Amino acid sequence: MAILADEGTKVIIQGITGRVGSAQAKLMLDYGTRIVAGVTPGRGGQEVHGIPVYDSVEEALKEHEADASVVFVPASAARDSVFEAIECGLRLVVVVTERIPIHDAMRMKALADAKGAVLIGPNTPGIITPGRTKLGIMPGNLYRRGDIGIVARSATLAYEIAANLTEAGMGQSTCLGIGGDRVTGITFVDALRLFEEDEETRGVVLVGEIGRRVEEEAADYIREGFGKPVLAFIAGREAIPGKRMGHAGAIIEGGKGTAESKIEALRRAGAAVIDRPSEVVEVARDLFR
Amino acid sequence: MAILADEGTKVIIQGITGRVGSAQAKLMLDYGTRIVAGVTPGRGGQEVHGIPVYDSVEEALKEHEADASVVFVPASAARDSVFEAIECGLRLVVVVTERIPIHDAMRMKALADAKGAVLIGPNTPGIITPGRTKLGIMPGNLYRRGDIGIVARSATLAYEIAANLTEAGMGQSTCLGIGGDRVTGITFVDALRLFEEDEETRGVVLVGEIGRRVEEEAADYIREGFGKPVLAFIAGREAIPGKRMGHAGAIIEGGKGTAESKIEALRRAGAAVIDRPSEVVEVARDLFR
Amino acid sequence: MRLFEFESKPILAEYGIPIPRGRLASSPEEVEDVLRSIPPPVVLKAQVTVGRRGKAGGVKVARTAEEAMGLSRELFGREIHGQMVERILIEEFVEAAKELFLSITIDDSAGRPIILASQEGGVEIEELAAEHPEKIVRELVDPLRGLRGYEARRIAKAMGLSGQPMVEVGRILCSLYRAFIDYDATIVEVNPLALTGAGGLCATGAVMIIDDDALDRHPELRERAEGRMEDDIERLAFRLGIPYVRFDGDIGIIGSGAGLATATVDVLRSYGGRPANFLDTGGRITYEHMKNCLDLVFRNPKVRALLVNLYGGINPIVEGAKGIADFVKERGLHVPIVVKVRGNFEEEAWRILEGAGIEVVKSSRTEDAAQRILERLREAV
Amino acid sequence: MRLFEFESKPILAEYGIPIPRGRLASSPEEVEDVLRSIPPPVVLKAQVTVGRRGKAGGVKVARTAEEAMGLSRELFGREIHGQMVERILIEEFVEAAKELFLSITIDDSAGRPIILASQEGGVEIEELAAEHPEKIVRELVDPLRGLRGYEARRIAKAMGLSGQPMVEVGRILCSLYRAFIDYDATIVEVNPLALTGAGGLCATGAVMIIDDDALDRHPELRERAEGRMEDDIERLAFRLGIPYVRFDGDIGIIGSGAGLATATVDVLRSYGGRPANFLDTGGRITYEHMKNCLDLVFRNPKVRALLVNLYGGINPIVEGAKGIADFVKERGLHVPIVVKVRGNFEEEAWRILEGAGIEVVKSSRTEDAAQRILERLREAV
Repeated sequence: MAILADEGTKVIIQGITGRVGSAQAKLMLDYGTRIVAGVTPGRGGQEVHGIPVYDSVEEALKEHEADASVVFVPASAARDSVFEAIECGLRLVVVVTERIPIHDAMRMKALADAKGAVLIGPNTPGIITPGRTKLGIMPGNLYRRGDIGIVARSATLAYEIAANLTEAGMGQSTCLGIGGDRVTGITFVDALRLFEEDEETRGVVLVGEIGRRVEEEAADYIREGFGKPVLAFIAGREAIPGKRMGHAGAIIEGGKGTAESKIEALRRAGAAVIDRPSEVVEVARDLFR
Repeated sequence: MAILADEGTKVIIQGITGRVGSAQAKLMLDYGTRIVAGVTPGRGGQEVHGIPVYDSVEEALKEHEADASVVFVPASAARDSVFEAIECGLRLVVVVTERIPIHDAMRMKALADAKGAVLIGPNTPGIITPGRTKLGIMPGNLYRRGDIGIVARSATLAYEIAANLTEAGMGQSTCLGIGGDRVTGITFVDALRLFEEDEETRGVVLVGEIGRRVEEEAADYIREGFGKPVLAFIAGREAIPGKRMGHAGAIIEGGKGTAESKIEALRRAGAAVIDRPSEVVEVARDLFR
Repeated sequence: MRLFEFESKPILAEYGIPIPRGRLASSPEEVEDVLRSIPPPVVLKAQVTVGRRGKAGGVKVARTAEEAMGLSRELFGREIHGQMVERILIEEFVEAAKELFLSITIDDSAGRPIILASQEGGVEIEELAAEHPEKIVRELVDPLRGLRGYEARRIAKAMGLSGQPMVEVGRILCSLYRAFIDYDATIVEVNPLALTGAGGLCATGAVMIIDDDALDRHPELRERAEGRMEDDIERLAFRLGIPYVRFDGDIGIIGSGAGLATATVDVLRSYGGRPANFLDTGGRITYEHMKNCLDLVFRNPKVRALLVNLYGGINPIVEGAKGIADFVKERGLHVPIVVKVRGNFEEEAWRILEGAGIEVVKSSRTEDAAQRILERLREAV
Repeated sequence: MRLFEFESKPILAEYGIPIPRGRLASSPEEVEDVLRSIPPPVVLKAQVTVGRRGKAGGVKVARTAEEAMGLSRELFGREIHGQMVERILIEEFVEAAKELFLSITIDDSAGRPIILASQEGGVEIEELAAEHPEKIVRELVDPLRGLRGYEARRIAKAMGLSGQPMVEVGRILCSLYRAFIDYDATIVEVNPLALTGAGGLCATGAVMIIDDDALDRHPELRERAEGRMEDDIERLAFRLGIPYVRFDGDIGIIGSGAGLATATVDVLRSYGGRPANFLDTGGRITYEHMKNCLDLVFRNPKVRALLVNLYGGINPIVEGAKGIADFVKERGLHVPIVVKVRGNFEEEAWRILEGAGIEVVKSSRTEDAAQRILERLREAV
């Protein structure tokens, strides 16, 4: 069934009356996503593209069944909206909003963990199961149904990888962004675990970048016996090292976080690491035969 | 087995190296309480009356089994000590400390509720099962073993009631103070529920005072079919009404909280209400035959 | 400790709650000055820390500067429920289409913060609560978890609000909750919260009460609390942390514990005695503390006798007895004194008191002690 | 945003953490003045917001006033890791029997605050971490629950402390945690925390970094952040909320998304191109925002060409295309420009750009766009 979301997933859009929320709801509807309701406090009773709007998730759930929420509210309201979605029992929450304070992101993640919800993001393009559903902002025209899973930190870089594959005739099972921020809900390892169990996924493209340790952790996970081929691209190999931020950061990183560290770890784990994005086509053709 | 505590209860004293904690630990030891350890951060390794002192509850529990804690730490440190006791798994926490900020008391109570611990106090004399154990500060010489349960808000007024009974030859099963503050852990209703199931308790003396609604709630509970006779005394019938504190207080109280309201409610619930403390002797002799 | 309105409103403003423009005046001259920056219509509000100020005539609307000056002259120096009006808060007049009520206080039974809210606020809120309790929304808050924004909006909706006012009242509730927590408040109340015709909101009335036991965490408030005690004895008692209430009678009372001290007052009154005060030593008796308590009692010149009622549980009554004996000796007191004391080390306490010539009641009956002090007073006359 | 030491220390003091007596000086004359109230021995600390200041000679101990004056003259105007020293913090010298290390930061992987602590602090802490990781205590904190006092003391004990210093370090850790939360910090670090011979503690070194995305909750800090940008373009970018980093090259880069912009820099460099900047539009493209981005890029006088790499996911690329077209027209730009744009409504975006005479790359290969801009640059020479 691909991972996390398919054509049966029933979706609420939080922040549906905003400029972005409204435009993206339309694009999702057009793509076939089963949007059952929208939520904007103070706008209950309105409609957006024919979707009924409620003042709260609780009220939406009184009238509709739903599994997931996609959050487009402004950064200052995001924490509250995510708490609401999780505490109302939604099992999947996709947070598109960017520039959310990191302390809020930590609390969202902790609450999702405590309640057993899957949090994607914040600052994520969301998740797309091509040809079937899309909970997020990916341009649907760049994707096609197939058997390659993509998991990425950067939204637009992942579009590029997907578009390269699509143009070469190679479709995708599910593509998701874990989010571009320092603290995110689901990580590479979580996504790999899900892809491993997904019969429709033949192999995985992992799109990483500098900072954090999620690529190194993914490499550890792959090395411990991940059962499918992995192709990886890491952005930032030409990056100029940033300002050093106190001692603690360096102690935690412990030399990880650079493009070299990530590429090295992934190579040693057996992943095929490409140097430029468009090389994905040739290597994938070979690797995911 | 009386309620909550008996000769088998193993006790930790938090704040044992303080003036009060040390003096009271001695009195408890003399009374027969099974004190297994004391805790004062920074004083680990010392001894008080032969009781080993640890830096933390966790360290004490590595060396000793314990069921309960009696807390004598200063008000400013009380919240942390109670959190520590509860989170380390003690099932009964007696907080003697007075003048604890009410917001701290609310948090202690909420944590005890969440973790299923019994919290007695704050600002309580504790609990005594005469002739068997004492977790608190009651003067042991005023009590004797028997079959009357006492539950009170005021510490010293409860001593007076107990001493009156003792002098008249009527002993007590268990006596406890719920605490004199606005927010306390265990309440009258909780105590009545425990006394109801206790085979050693023939009847209960309830010692209340003005303010809060705990006496009215006890009256409701008694009326709904409490199976043992109840004798009650309410202090403050001559009290001059205090300054009125905003609207919200009055709305919540809804006319409750006065001595008249409490006496009326208890009488209607079938309790025998006495006018002066010493009347407890005659009425108890009749009621608890 | 109840804050003055002119103190609580700036706190609410810090938390993003809209309040009317206002300034404080301590004299008619200052009122004149304020009126230049806040032109009428204005509201004049007597600054007292007692409730039901409005019903007692402490709040007046003035349409013109002349009217404002006249009203302020009437207000200054007037008494409201026993408090002298020394300051007036002058605020711009806010036209309310509707007056809401928002309050956060402590539900003693649940042991949790409780939110009370209604769309029909204003001065009649208690009558509304009694007659139409369904018009008041009540919601408990888990103090370990706090109040979520969506829960606050749910409360606002349950009040009957919708649209932007619902969102805005939800936001204000969250701000009130933060102030309630940060300031260790026992009440934070906005009544009325004016909903204007244009849909704006303004906290025109506000009450904040701070937990006295938490004042150590708010040193700037503790100083104020002390400064505003009316009575020298009360101010001293507050500084010493001794619960003390002054009454009209002639028998000083000291009890170890609030319940016991209350019962002592009750019993004494039931025999026709007239207590001069309520004083609770708490569980803090030392030699010095006992002397402080006695000093407080005898600062009241009406006191002609003393009844002390102690139990030795947490309190070292031997120290207490020494304090009493020395105080009586040092002051050369000759008024009737009866001390009832029981508990740990009672024999030693009795010995000390009797050695100082002080009458001791050794039973555990407060009645005995009350009857003795009344007999002694009658003998003394 | 990294605070200066003279800014973070008073914050720590607010939370009850002991800091050395200190004053700021902006000139040798002011140093002279400070030395009158803080007599030597003193520590002179260059105020810069980069790390490893000590190793770069930015921290000096002076035993006499003459020595302090001489050292301050050397420090003023000196550069430390690229930052000019404009201010010196002069502090009383605290003799440390032992230097502890306490830090709270964010563990990105766990997504939680993490406490790092060691009994062997000071400037060599990173070497210690690499060589003796067991000497650094690490503990994650649940951000919904916070840090308990007894947990903080457990950490202090795990550091190897006991007795009163253990209790005191626990208390300081709790204070640091509250500051970390209240200020939306990504790091709060005390290094060293001096343990004096008498058993006292003093935070002689301190670092605080505030989350840029949380500055709206701290308006007073936001203002400061803006004021301290070195470069006009960076200051403007910060004000507009646009991530911008200046490089040495001649090709301006705009990417929609940090990862894509980074990859664009990588790819361009891999073909020998020299980027003039990194600029990420984020998901916030509008007509105006795109013009602001272009304006930032062209404020750098070295820019001789422009490569734009956009995807229309959350971003309305039609609006973006209009912004580019109008900007080029209004400024009369004649430098080589290549725009690669894909995604929702891509045809319309292409039409607008081509209508304005701008070269469009319609593939999804950044390599194609990079190669085209390099060809165009070569043609232009």
